[in-house]
Amino acid sequence: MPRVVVDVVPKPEILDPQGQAIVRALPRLGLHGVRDVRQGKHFELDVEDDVDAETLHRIAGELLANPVIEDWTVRRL
Amino acid sequence: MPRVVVDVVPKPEILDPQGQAIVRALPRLGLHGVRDVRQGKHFELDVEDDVDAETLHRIAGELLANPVIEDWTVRRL
Amino acid sequence: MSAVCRIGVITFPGTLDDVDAARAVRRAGAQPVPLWHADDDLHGVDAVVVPGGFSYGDYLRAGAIAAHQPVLRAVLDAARRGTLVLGICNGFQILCEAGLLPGALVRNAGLHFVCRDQRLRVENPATAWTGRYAPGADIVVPLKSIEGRYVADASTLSELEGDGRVVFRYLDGNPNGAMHDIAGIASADGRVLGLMPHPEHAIDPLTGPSTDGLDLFHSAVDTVLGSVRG
Amino acid sequence: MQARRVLTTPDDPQPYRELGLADDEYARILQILGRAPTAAELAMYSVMWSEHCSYKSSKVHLRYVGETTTEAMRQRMLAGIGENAGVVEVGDGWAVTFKIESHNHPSYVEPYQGAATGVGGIVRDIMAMGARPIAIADSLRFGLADAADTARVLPGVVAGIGGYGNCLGLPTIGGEVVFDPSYAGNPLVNALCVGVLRVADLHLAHASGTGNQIVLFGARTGRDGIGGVSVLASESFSASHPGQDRSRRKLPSVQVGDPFAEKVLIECCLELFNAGLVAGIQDLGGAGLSCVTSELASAGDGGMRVDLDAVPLRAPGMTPVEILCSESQERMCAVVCPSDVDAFMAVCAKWDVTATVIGEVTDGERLVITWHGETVVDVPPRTVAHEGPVYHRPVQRPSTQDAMHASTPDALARPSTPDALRATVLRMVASPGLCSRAWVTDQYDRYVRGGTVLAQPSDAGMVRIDEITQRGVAVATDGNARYCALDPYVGTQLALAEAYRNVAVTGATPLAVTNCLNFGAPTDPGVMWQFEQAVRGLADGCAALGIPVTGGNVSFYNQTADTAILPTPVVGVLGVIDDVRRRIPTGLGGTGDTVWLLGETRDEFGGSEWAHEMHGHLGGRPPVVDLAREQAIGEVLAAASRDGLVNGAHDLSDGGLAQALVEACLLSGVGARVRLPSQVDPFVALFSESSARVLLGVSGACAHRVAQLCTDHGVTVTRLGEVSAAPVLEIAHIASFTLDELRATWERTLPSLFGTPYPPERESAGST
Ligand SMILES: Nc1ncnc2c1ncn2[C@@H]1O[C@H](COP(=O)(O)OP(=O)(O)O)[C@@H](O)[C@H]1O
Ligand SMILES: [Mg+2]
Repeated sequence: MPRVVVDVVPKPEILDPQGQAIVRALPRLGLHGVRDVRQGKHFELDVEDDVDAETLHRIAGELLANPVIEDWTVRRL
Repeated sequence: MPRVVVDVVPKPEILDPQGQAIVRALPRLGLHGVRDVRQGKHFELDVEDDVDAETLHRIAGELLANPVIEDWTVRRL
Repeated sequence: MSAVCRIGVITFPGTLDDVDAARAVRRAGAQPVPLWHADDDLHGVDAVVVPGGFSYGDYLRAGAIAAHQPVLRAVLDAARRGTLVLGICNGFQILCEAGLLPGALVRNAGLHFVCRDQRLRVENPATAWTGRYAPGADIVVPLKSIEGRYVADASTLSELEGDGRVVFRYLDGNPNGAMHDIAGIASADGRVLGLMPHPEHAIDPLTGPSTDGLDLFHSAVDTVLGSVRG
Repeated sequence: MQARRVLTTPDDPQPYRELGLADDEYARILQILGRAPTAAELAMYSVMWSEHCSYKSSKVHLRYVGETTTEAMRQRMLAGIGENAGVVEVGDGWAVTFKIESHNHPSYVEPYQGAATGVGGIVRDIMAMGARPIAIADSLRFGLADAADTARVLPGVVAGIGGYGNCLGLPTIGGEVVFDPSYAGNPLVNALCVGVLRVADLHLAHASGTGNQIVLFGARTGRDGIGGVSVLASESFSASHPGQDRSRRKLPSVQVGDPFAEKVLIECCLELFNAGLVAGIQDLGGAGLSCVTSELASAGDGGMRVDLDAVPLRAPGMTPVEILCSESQERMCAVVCPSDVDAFMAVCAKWDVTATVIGEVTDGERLVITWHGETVVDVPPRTVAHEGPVYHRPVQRPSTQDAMHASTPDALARPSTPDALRATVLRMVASPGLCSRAWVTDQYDRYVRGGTVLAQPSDAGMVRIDEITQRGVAVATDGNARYCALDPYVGTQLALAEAYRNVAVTGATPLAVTNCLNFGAPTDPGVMWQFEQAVRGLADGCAALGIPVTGGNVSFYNQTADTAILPTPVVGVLGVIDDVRRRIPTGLGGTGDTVWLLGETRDEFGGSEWAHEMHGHLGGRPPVVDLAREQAIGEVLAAASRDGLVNGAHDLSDGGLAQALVEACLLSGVGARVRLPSQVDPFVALFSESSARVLLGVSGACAHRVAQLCTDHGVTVTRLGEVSAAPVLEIAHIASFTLDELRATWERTLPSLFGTPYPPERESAGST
């Protein structure tokens, strides 16, 4: 069965407190060199063969992402 | 500045109620053909040029993912 | 002068129930010692409480960032030397993230935050933190969490069950989907305990559903003073 | 330095209308400045002169509240209307501050974040008074419970309030959930916060003292919430070709909250207050830096200079307009003596809170803001913050009022047989308007801080404020928009009466009032009439009860197309109790207690829950309001609490006696055997919503003294029956119900609509 990945990230203007918390935590772990982090969501979908691109884009835009505050990408594996 | 993506997904044996809720919600929206969904996290990291693979794997495995419950992948864009 | 039990209460940025934990410690006749997340020593306390809340906002994963703070390294060292440690809710999550207790706590199966007066069974009254409870005691303690579902792999679970390390179990319906209805577990030596419900909110009928939580703190005082005397 | 004229020639049209400024408002700006405003100035005036910030349509009416507040009512008031939040003295050297505010529209657009940032905003208002926030209440209104959009909005709003409030460590101790079709495109999310402080520590928002430093601290400033003024925010607009590029990406007008940042900010502020490092403080809310700089400057005695280059930004390339109008959350602004700046910064560093000096108090009279070495704003601050336009909008009682009054509920079919009455009780108990709110309130932490003595489903929330003296405060919010639609004056007084009663019934003494006035468009004369009546009703009601309004909030433009929401004033009442151990639990007490009804029951069904639920009817007159009687009942309860005479109490409101009995039995976990008074029709006795009534559980030994108290205060008493050992509510000659049946009926409605919050399935992996 085909697998589709949808990645959702907060829009660039939108505050991402989670990403910021990670950036601040890394040096305390002795892990350096990370300038910025944005945290989003990652969905792995198992879909039937006949699911078309339009349906996938609706799934992403209407349910998986909140278009008011998030951007998303869809990719077939 | 190089960008690195870390995707984290719940291990297959861990119940993923968020993914399940999505599977149930899709048909109500008139969206069909999705058999299964797993929800994980997606991180986009802006890193300095000299950050090596080992550091990236420590970042993913020691902070971004909890190996008790999650699998992860690291990919440079 | 009789011996005083000193119990440290850790505050991380975002810790919420430290005041309550300190109050419970005091009610149990012990002396609460405030510990700050950036401290790297525990000021010689006899026991440590890692209280509830949302340390660092619980961003990323509940407890993930707190588990890497300096004070936690001190807690790990102390636990190795036998100091009593109690993790309540976020504290439990932190102890699991830090590897002091096995397994993990993930999003409630119902996906909502759940705040309710929860019935629990005390499965093991033989730990350092449960000596005052009768075996199989049925207690009511508030539960309030959104990442409270205990999960672990099959071999960890059978080890926990086999060794009596499942200390508290949910009654009246599992509120979050925790495996084996697990509400709290202990380390192999019974000196480190983690649980999702909040005993520190059940110490006074005026402000909680019962006084059932107080015995947890009394038990620790007994253990500490007993070993001092012994 | 002369302000740089971004738009230089008279031909350059300034987009003031797109910013919501009227022609005459723009003309006034030209007159004040003696020139065309810069883009930054135009942005500041437009946001600060908006209805939301300037109260331009409501001001003339709200004045009445001040005029009717007597010296006696002011006695305990340390700060009142005009400050961030009112402050009242509650004894033992403690003061309490509380306020309610709306976040309606954002909660419709993005329910989770809209509601979350609503909580964040009101909490910062309380912090700006120098207080520690200690509790939250949320008053919520949605479209019909089974409407599709309610399934989107309600769960998001509830999760947002819980997500923010729980993470902040504030117990949510009360609120409301109301469903009505008029809120379908306009949910109402009103959040209330209570804070405490020592009387001696009150901080007011003033920027006085030339040379004092202006410190911005908390979150960085980003491009969020710029929304309305984004027309000015683009680079291209302020460049040489204004108006050409409108195709640039539209900025989201939604803000995302960071409750962790706010929690840290609270602790940081409290440490700053305790160390005496704050000369003045103000929160950043709507209109961001525009608001805080102009308000701080105009409240002080000098001018202010601010350098936007010093503002820590989250996004590169932000324009002055964007920086000034950003509504990024979790920020505060303090006025600090120069000698305290280092200590101030050290406290912020301890909490990992970003803090930056962005300006200073000057001895001039102007607010001057610079950016990249140029003056982008040079204005008299009062003209921005306080001397905005004031409108006397037309007020006209809608002609539809008469028809509504004429359509009385008297003609509606009433149940008369015991079976029909029994069925009606169950239907009402399960109705969305009356069913258990546990689905909502179980998502809120009510235990945190360890001082919650009463929370949902009690009539009022109560928190202990002093562990040594055991002093506490109680708070309740209420509103009944159907009553207000029928008569906004009486309806608002009924809301006040109900909130007052809900506080009194816990044994606390009501002290002060806050309010959130949610209405349609002020340009509609009918809406303005509703508004005027509501304000007068509230003010006259408070005068009658002798308790002051200490603050509030107005939310206009709650409408979809031309249809306004029902007029919805929400009233919050705060009370004090000297010893929380004497609180009266909500319910009936225990076995052996007798069940009493205080007050009188009339045939009153206009705007009732029964008419709404069973007939979809709204007409006639709301119940009569009798504030003197409310006060008398309050005095009886205060005395009963002081002397420990009653074991439980519950006020009667929506749904009448039937609902109150059911809830009281369920909350106390006891049955009751009651007999309805013979002189009243059983249907009226069970479902009428006459105000000023309370149910009591009186212990046998105290019956005589309670009766005497009631006689002394002129309160009518009916003995309805007794609490029984059997788990059954028995209404003689009519029906009996087991508690299990009642509980199941009462509790199932919201979970069946919005899903069970408990796990639907068990984990399979790893099970043995
Ligand atoms: N949105 C809410 N948030 C918190 N508590 C709520 C909310 N809605 C209702 N409650 C609580 O549920 C109980 C019942 O509410 P309600 O019937 O409106 O009370 P009342 O009729 O006494 O004003 C009260 O304790 C109230 O504070
Ligand atoms: Mg009530």
